[in-house]
Order: sequence, then C-alpha cells, then structure tokens
Amino acid sequence: MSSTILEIKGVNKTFGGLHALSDVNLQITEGETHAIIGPNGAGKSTLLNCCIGKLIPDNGSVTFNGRNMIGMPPHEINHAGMVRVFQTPEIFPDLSLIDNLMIPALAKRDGTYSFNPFKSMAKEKAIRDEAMESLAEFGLDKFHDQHAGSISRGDKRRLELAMGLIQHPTLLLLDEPTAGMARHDTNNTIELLKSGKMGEMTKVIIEHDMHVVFSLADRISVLARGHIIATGTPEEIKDDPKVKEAYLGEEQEDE
Amino acid sequence: MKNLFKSNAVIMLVFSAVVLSAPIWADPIGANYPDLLQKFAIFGLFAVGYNILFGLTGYLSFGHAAFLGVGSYAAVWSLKLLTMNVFLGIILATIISGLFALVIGFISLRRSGIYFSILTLAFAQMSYSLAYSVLTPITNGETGLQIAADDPRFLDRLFGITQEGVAIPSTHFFGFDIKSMDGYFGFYFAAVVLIIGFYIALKIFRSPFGLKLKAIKSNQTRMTYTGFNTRPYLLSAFVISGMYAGLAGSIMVAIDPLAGAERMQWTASGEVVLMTILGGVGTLIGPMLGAAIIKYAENIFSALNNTELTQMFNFAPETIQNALVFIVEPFVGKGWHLSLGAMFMLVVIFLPGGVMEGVERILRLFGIGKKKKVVEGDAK
Amino acid sequence: MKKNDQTPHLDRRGFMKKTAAAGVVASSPMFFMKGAYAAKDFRNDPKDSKTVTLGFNVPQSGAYADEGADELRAYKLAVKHLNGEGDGGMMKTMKPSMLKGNGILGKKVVFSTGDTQTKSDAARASAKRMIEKDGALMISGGSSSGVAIAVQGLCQEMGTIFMAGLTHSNDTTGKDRRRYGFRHFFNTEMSGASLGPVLEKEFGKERSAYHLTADYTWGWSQEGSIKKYTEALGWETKAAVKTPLGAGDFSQYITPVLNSGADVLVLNHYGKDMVNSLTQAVQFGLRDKNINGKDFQIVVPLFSRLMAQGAGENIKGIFGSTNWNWALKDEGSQAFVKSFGAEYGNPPSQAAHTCYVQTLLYANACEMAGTFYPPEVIKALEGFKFDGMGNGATEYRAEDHQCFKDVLVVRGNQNPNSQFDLLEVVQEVPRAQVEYDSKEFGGELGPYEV
Amino acid sequence: MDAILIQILNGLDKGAAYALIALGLTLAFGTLGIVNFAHGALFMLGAFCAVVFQKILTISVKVKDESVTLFDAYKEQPYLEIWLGDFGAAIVDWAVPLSIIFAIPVMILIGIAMERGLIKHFYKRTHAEQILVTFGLAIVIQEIIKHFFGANPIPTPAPDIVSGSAAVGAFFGLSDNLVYPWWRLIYIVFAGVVIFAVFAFLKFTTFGMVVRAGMADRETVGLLGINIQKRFTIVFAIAALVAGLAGVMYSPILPPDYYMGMEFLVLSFVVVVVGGMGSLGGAVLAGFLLGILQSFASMNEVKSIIPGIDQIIIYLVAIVVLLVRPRGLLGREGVFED
Repeated sequence: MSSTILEIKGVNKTFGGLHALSDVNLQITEGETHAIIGPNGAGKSTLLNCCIGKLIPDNGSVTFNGRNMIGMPPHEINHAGMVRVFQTPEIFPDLSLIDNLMIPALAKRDGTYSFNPFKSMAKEKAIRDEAMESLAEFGLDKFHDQHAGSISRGDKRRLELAMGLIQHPTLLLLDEPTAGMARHDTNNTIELLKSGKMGEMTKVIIEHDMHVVFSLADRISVLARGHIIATGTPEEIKDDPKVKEAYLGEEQEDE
Repeated sequence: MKNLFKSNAVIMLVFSAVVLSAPIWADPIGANYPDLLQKFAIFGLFAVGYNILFGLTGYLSFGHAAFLGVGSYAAVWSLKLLTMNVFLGIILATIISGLFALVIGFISLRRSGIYFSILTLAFAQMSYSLAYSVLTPITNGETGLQIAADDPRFLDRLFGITQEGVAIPSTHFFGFDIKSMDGYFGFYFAAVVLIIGFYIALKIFRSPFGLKLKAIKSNQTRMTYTGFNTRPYLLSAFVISGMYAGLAGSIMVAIDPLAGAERMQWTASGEVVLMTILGGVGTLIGPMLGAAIIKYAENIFSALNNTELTQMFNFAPETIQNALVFIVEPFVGKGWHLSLGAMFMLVVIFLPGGVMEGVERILRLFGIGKKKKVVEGDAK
Repeated sequence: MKKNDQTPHLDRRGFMKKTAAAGVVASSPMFFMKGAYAAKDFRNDPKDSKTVTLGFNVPQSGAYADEGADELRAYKLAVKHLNGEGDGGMMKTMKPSMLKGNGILGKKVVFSTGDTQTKSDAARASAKRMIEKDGALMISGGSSSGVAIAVQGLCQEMGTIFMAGLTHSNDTTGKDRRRYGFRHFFNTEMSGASLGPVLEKEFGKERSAYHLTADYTWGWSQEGSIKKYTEALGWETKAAVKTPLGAGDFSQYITPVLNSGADVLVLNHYGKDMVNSLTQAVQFGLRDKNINGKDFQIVVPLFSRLMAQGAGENIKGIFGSTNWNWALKDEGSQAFVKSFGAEYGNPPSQAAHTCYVQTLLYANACEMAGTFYPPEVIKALEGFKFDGMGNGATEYRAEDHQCFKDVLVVRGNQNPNSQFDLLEVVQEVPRAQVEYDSKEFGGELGPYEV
Repeated sequence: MDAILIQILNGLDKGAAYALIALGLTLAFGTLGIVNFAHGALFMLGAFCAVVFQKILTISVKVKDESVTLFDAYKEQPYLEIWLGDFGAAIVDWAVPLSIIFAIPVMILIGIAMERGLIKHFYKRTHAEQILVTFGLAIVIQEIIKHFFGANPIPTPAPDIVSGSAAVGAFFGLSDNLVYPWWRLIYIVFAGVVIFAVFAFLKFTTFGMVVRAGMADRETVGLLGINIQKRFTIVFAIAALVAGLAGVMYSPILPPDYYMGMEFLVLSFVVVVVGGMGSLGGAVLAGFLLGILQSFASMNEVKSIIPGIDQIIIYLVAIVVLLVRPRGLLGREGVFED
C-alpha cells in the first residue's frame, strides 16, 4: 500500500455567510489519479485554491508530504512539489513558447528567488534543451519562438500542461484540463495524461466531463454543497445512490 | 548574419561607436556642444535604468526623479566633505540612492498597478517638498547645493591635494579635469559610463533574471504559482533602476557640481516615463532615443526664433518661406512645449511601440529586420 | 570711471607674466594688433568676427513666462539701440557713456535666446548652450533668485559674464556673490530699508505684523529684511508662517491671521503666490478689519506691476517696493518708456527695465575696457558710477557687484487711469538710505581669471 | 476653538474643490477605465470659460489716457455699462456666476470632442499609453491657452455683494472673529449641489444604472447589448462638465492661469486613490478628508511640532491609506485592488 501524499483534514471555508467548504476530508495516495467531481458551485475550485495557497481555510489542515501547507505562500507550495495547472490557460502571453517553458524550469532550478543578472540566457543550454524536449513531447516545438499569446486555445492548454509537467511535481493539480475542448482534443488530452511520465504522476483532477473522469481516475471524490459526500473507485461512485441524487441527475440535466 | 547582430560583442561595438561619435553626427542637427551631448548621455543612462523597472516588469514608477535627486545631493556632499575626485562621489551616490530606493521600493511594492504609481509619486513629491523647504540645511533649498571654496574636503586635505590659484576647485577623475577639452571630456566621461550602464542593462535583459522580470510583466499571478517569490524580483529591479537614477544624478554633478530640488519634482519623474514610452518601452535602445529626442526639443526647439527660422527656410521662395515660418513658429521658441505635447500624442496614436516601432516598420519596409515582433534581448 | 583708471598695473603685469610663462602667447596673431589685453585666449573671443553674441536667458514657460517675454522684448530693444537702430533710448541719457551706436567695439550685436523654465537645471542648460554652441560672450536674464544664483555660479566657472535679470534675494550679491555676476536689481535688504520709514509714517510705530512667507530662500530673505526694519521701528512680529511654494489656496494660512491680534499682514510672496495670497486675503475681509482701533493693513514688500495685474482690484492701496516704474519722470526712464512703448505698444515692466539697463551697462563696460576680455570688462564695471538710467545716480559696488540706487516705494493705485496705471510712486527712497555694508551678508567674489 | 472651527471651514472649502475635481476623474476611471492626465486641463478650461465670458461681457470702449504720451494707454468702459447703465454694470459684476451658463455647453462639447476624437481609441490601450497621450493633450491645451491669454493669472473677481466675508461666528452666536468669505461658502454649497446632482443622476436614471453597473463590472455591461459607446461619451462629457464647473467657480479664489490644472493634477489623483479608484463616494469623502487634514496640518501649532508637515500631509495620508487599506476608503473589495 502506497503512502498518503496529500491529506486534507476538516477544512472549512466560508465567504460571508456562505459555506463553500464544510469539514472536507480527503486523502490522496501516491501514484493515484484522483478526480474530484461535483455540480457547479460545489466548492471544487475553492478546495483547490486552499491547497495551493491562494486561499487560507478558516480551519482544518492541509498536509502535503508531511508538511503543513496552511499559510504557506503559493511559491513555496510550488517548491514543495504541488503544482497547479489552470483551467483558463495562465501562460505568459508576451513571451515565446520556449520562454514559457523555461520559466518553470528555471523555478525548479533557481528556487523562489535568485539574483543572477549577469548570467547569460544563451548559456542556459541545459534548461533550453529540457524546455525544447518538453515542447516536442506536446507537439509544440514547431512554434517555439512564437508568442504564447498568438497560438490556438488548444495549444495553450497543452502548453499549460507542459508548464506544469516540466517542474516534475510530486502532485499535479489539474483544474478541468479538457473544459471547452472538442471531443477529439479531449481524447488526445486523456491519452497524454495517461501515458508516459504523466501517467505515473500523482494527480488530482477536477473535472465536469464524466467521460474524462471515468477514463482517468483511479479514485473519485464527490463534492456537493461544500461536503464530500462520497469517495471511492469509479465503480463504487457510479452505484452510490447519494451521488446519483446529488450530482449525476443534475449532470444529465446539464447535457 | 542575424546571429552576428545579436551577439553582445557586436551590439556593444556598434553602440559604443555610435555614442562616442556623437560629436560628429550631432553636428549637422545643431546638437554638437558639450552640455547637450552630456545631457543625452546622462538622461540616456537614466532612461536605460528606468526601463529595467518599467520596461521589464511593467511597474510604472512616478518617483524615479527622487533617486536622481538623492544621487545628486549625495555626490555634491561627497565633493564638499571628502574629495573633488568624482569617482568616490559616484560610488557613494549610487549606493545611497540604492538604499533610498530599497526603502521606498519595499513599501511601494506592496501594491501594484496604478496604486504603485501613486505611492511612488507620493514619495517623490514628499522628497521634493521637503528638499525645497525644510531640508534646506542639507539641500540648500531653492538655490541648490553648490560646492564652495571653504568646504572641508577631508580626504583631499588628508592627502594634501589642493588646486592652486582657483577659488572653487574643479571636479576631476583621478587627476583628469572633467572640464578639460572644452567640456568634451565631460561628455566622453558620461558616454563611457553610459556604455557601461548599457552593457549591464543588456546583460540583465538577456539573463534568466531578466527573463523572469519579463514573465512578471506578462503574468505576475502565474509567476507565483510557478514557484517564484515575485516581490524580491521586483524590489531588485526597483533598486537597480534607482541606482541607475542615482548614478545619472551623480554624473550630472561630476560634470556640473550643483544639485537642485526641482530635479526631484514629479514632472521630472514624468519626464523619464515619457522618454521611455516615447522611445519604446522594453526595448534596449528606445528609452535612450526618447531621452535624446526630449532633451533635443528642450534645448534646441526652445531656442529657435523668427530670425533663425527665416534663415532655415531660406531655400524656399519667399511666400513659401513666410508660410513655413508662420506654421512652424508656434511650435518653437516659447512654444516648444507645444511641439513636445503634440509629439507625445502623435507617437502614442500612430506608433504605440514608440519611436522604435517606427524604426522597425521602416526597416521592415526595406525588407531588413524581423518579420515577427519578438521581445528584444532574446538571445538565440 | 575713476576706479577703472586705477585698474592696478600689477594685475596686468602679473597676468602677462603668467601668459608668457604658460607659453600660449603665440597662439593668436591678435596679440600683436590689439595689445596686451587681447593676448589672453578667452572663451568665445569674437576675434575677427564682425558680430558679437549675447545670450538672453529668460523664462519662456511656467509661471513667469510673461515676465520673461517682457525681458526678452527689452533685450531686443537694447540690441537694436546698441546697433544704432531705433531712437537710441537710454543710450542718449546714460552718463557717462562710451556707446557709439555701432555695436560693441565696432562689432554688430547679435543674440541667442534660451528658456530658463524658472528651474536651475534648465537655466544652466540653456546658458551652457548659448555659451558653448552659440558663442555667447555674456549671459543675462532670469526671473528668480534660484536661477540667478545657479547661472551666476555657472558663469563664474565658464568665465562668462552674467548680468542678472530679476533677482531679489540678498544671496545673489551676498553669500553667493561671484566675480562674474552683476546685479542691477535691488534686493530684500533694500526693500526693507526703503519700506521701513514709509510704513512708520503711514501706519505708525505701534503695529504688530504677521508674516506669510514663501518657504524658500528668497521668501526667508524677504521675511528677514522686513522683520529687521519693522522691528527696529518698534513693530512687533506676531508670527511668521512659511507657506509652500505654489500652494494655490492660502486660506488655511490666512484664517489664523484673523485671530492673531496682528494688524498688518506682510506677504513675502512673489508672482503667482502673491496674486493668490493677496486676492484671498482680501476676500477674507482682512482689509475691512479694525484691530485695536487700527485699520488692518497688507504689505507686499516686492511689487511687480506685471504680476499685480493678476490680483486686479485687490492691490489698491497696498504698499510695497519696486525697482523701477514706467511712470518715473526722469529723462532716462522717459526715453526708455518712449522707445519701448513705440516698439511694443505697452510700457516696460521693472524686469524689462533692469534687463535693458544691464545690457547697455555691459556694452559700455566693454567699450571702456577696450576689449571683450572678461576680467577687464569686470574691472570696468566694478565701481562704475552712472546716471540717466532711471533710479538716479547709481553705482556698481566693486565689493559685491550690487547696484546702489534709489528704490521706489509704491502703493496700488486707488483710481487707475489705464490698465497700466496700477502703481503710484509714494516715495523715491534715496540711495543713501538703503546702503549697507558689503560684508553684511558674507560671500566671496572669487578670482578674475578662471 | 475658533481656530479649529475655521480650519474645518477651510477644510470643507478645499475639500469641495478636491472632491469636485476627483469626482470626474474617478468617474472616467471607474466607467471607462481611462487614466486621464488631461483632467486638470479640463479644470483649467472651466476657469477660462469664466475668463472668456468676462472678456466678452467687458468688451469696452477705449478712452485714451491723454496724460500718457509715450505709448497708448486706455481707460476702458464696457459697452454693457454704456448701453444698459447700472443693469449692465451689474451683469459685468456677476460675470463669474453667469459664466456657468456659458461653461455648461462649452465643457460638454469639449468633453464629447475629447472622447470621440481621442479617448475612445484608448480604452483598450495600457495605462501608460493613456497617460502619455492625455499628458500630451494637457500640454497642448495649456499651450493653446497660453498663446491666447499669456502666462499671468487673470483676475476674475466674484460679484461685489459676495466678495466680502460673512460673519459666520456671530450668526451662530460664537466669536465675532469667525468670519468666512461669502464666495467660499457659496463654493461649498455649489459643490454639494453638483455632487448631489451627479449622485442623483447615477442613482435614479436608467442611464445611471447602466453606468454604475459598468463601474462594477465593465465586461458584462458590454454584453448587455446596450449602446455602450454613446453612454461612454456622455459619461466623459459629465466628467468634463464637473471639472469645468469646479474651475469656473474656483476662478474668484484662484485667478486662472494656463498652468493651474497641472497643479491640481497630482493632488486629484491622490484623492481618487485614497477614496478608492472608481468610487464616487470615496472621491468625495477623500476630498473632504484630505482638505480638512491639510488645513489642520497648516496650523502653526501643528507645524511647530512637525515642520513642513503641511507640505507633505496629503502624500503621507495617501501612503498610509494605500498600505493599510489598499482599496481606498470606500473602494469595493476586489475592484482594482492589488
């Protein structure tokens, strides 16, 4: 049995009078792909934000690799090995694709701050090669010197994934990696997330698309109105009456 | 071929050649006299440094004139208290303005966007107001801080260095009188500092540090989630650019030992912002071009009068000559501010990337230059 | 004149020796033609040129732009007169005068102009341009003491004579005096000395004054002088409050005056500050007040007709001092007003007058020295006594390069006959009354040769 | 006590001016996202509306002053006085208040022309570019004014009847020394009326609702399918009008000159930021607060403890507010907060 990487214990978060998260408990074990599903407004993004330091929960604990993450600034959480991939691509639109990948690679090497104004970028061959390799992996190498702002939306999503991956995170948090994608692109992304290094990585995926969830997830947690109402294997979740009631019904209405 | 033009050595060679030959190419445009050439170099340096903050990180500071002022005052005090050798003054001024920038930057950088701008503006205006009035014992207020014959100059005295036969000693750089060569030594001195400053800026632009600053400008939130603590990066850029400003201020003093409070006024801060945008934000050469254009307008346009205009348009038949003089006259002499204002508007409306964009467009027209806009300084 | 004749021979010989020793004598063939004076190479020596260039450095932008424009008009007129054009203006009334109306030393006068922006840096930059690029042999102009002192310092370094324009701070010829700088305009000390007795006569000995002072060197200088002379009369100084330069709204400084028990308000402001603070003080009803049985009074120590226009009706009856006024009836003033009026259709301001006179004085000094070589021109100006330029018999004191002449105490005209008729001259305070010891404010002129 | 009361009045008066200028600035910023460095120039143009109107009213017969022979000096008598006698003189006397009628259409036209001709092309540009172009515009406007009116301040007195001081103290049974100029009291009331009118307009009209919605969330308003473009123009015209009116009424206090707008520019930005970018109520509150603080800081008692405090108080307050409460006094959470 592999060990627990991320443990969320009794996390509460309220906005004004609204309980976004109530007593959320969740354990992510090493090597698994864990999907968090739930209707809109269930608190999925809030939970993610509590993990990466964007929000601080009112109480409860978030422990990652044995370290308490609460109150830690986002950049340190990143270095602890928990990396988030954003739903809407948060790339560097004014920089070239290769630079977009070199930045996270540099973060991995240089830490949260390093002052090296006289080092030449031209001499950063190792970093550049790594970035180039990663671009090739995602089929983006042909655009490497284009501005990231100018490439297609799908390419931006792939770039976003590549940026997360190049940091070799211990845990990758994916926020709806296929939202708004055409079916064809979605399938490609699923393949990408399943294969190679990506496949072996511990991942938390927030996803709407049940097709994606059931293709990828080892375990699934269902979040509704701030509560985790069920956690289990895809089969268990499929058959859980509470889930059907709270989520799947609504899901069908959506479509 | 392309790579050749992008190598640091070639850029520096071309840049140095252009800067040092300024007395030759500035002659036909009537700018070949020491003071203006010095101003080109000094404000070029100021703008190059400012661009490290504004061009790379996108943080719009309205308070950089304060650092220039602090650098000037520090340099004059070094001349008064220590030695007439400007070397020490320049070093001290750069350090002190850096410290000053550290304090102001530390506070101001707790905010971003327009709030950051207003914070820096507030600090600079406070510095100016105080320097003009309450701090007169340190700054000599309205008159400005000058050196005097009876200043202590402890270091000079310690080593028994005196300048014979003059009431007020002149500044020198290890024995080379800054005023020698009819003032051209002062220009070459400033030019060499500019070249060094430009080289450092070039290195910064092309370093991982510079790339990270550009990334902050592009998407600061993402930088934090990518594992960077952005505030120390911003503070470093702020302090570096503050030190450039202080350095520029001290060069001003080295050439002309006087420091006045109005150097710190918000309009002076605004001027360097305008220089940078006018020339082209984030480009290496642009800010210097902007500085040269504004200083040229200030010094040359403001001096043109009817007589000179008439001479200038001598080539044309008389009616056209009169018409030309009539059209141009409101824009020069006492109306030189008008041409400055109009120029700002025209550049921003038609060339959002500043003069550098214009240059690039022209180059593209001739089929030279790059097809696609790539952020300057990406050495490949 | 006398002083000039006495130019110590020693000096001349000393300098010749030096030149010879330096071995630069051979550089100029002029040496043999023009005698010893021209031997020394000096900056912007016109040599064979048919023209000589003067640099007029006036504010063309900012708050003093109109004053600057008036100064420039005066300079252009002076150049015309020097070149023998126009009616000659004061050249005909100036005594003694060696001016012939053929330029200076036979060379036609041309000029270049610059914008000081009323900022030290900008003023020095434009002065340098005129010296370095346009070859100006003399710089003149300006509308503030900060600028005057900054440019004067520069001119000392460059070895170019500076004939100050409007500058009123004691420092210009006090602690910041320079060998190459000359001031025709009066200063705060003279304002105080001239105003004191008039104030005593008009308002009595038992007054208490409240000062509002522009918070910079000139303001302090002005405050100090007025305090010194009013306190000598027995006036009490209730308070002296510093106001920021360009405050705009002075209400928060004016209201405390109401309850202070003071019965005189002294506005040590100039230009826009003066216009605003005076306008607002009057709005606060200060002038209608009666304190301890005395009518409340406002004093503006340095009056400028040009700037006072901005205060409109509010200047009526307000006392102040001024360097010169177009309504003076002496021959020199009349000649100047006549040619200025004919040329531009309006009377000259005090700034215009001082600039015009300075230009003529410089030209005359060159003629007297027989050379443009600055040390000799300086010696000709030092101690030079003249008359017929307004303000009566005048002397350029050698020790501090300050002109001593009559000072005008004026009052805002209650019933002006025209838009120019804003000030009435109450008294022409004789020169003897405003003279002070040259060592009073310290300072060192520095060397003749740089 | 008197001193405190009167400084509060001073503060209200200053605050009234600050609030009026900042109101338009924050309106333009909140709705249009424009950082308008030409806003001070609009204030100045308003003041020059009073100058121009006064000049028109005082077109005069020139009677040559025969005592002056060296140049032509004239004593002037306005035609209005000749034709209409005392009534004419009264009109001339009331030039400044009357010039409001002149300023309203002029300022609205200037606002529309500015927005249509220039500002609207800059909605999507960076703040830095907006600053550069509007700063350039401000210089151009200033130079044009300087070309026609010179650099000296031009006196624009208040009507005779209100040019003196009101015995405020006596009225409230306090000290007789407590007097305050009528015109400044009028200015405070006038500012109150204009501020109220702007608020009422935004609160009770459909137009205002759209504008307020736009200030809350610019993107969604664009999706409502309303002709935003036209409304933006009107908003800018209102901003120009408010600045202009502030200028007209301020002209008896501060004789107008071409540079006066620039002197208010920095200050008005500070007011806007302290109040909260895009918050109208914040601008008004911050205007009055800074006005009063500035008045108190100028008191001798305060200055003797901290010299020079009156020169820096505004900036000091701005720094403290921005650090402690970055969204400004009344700025909404999350709006322009960083």
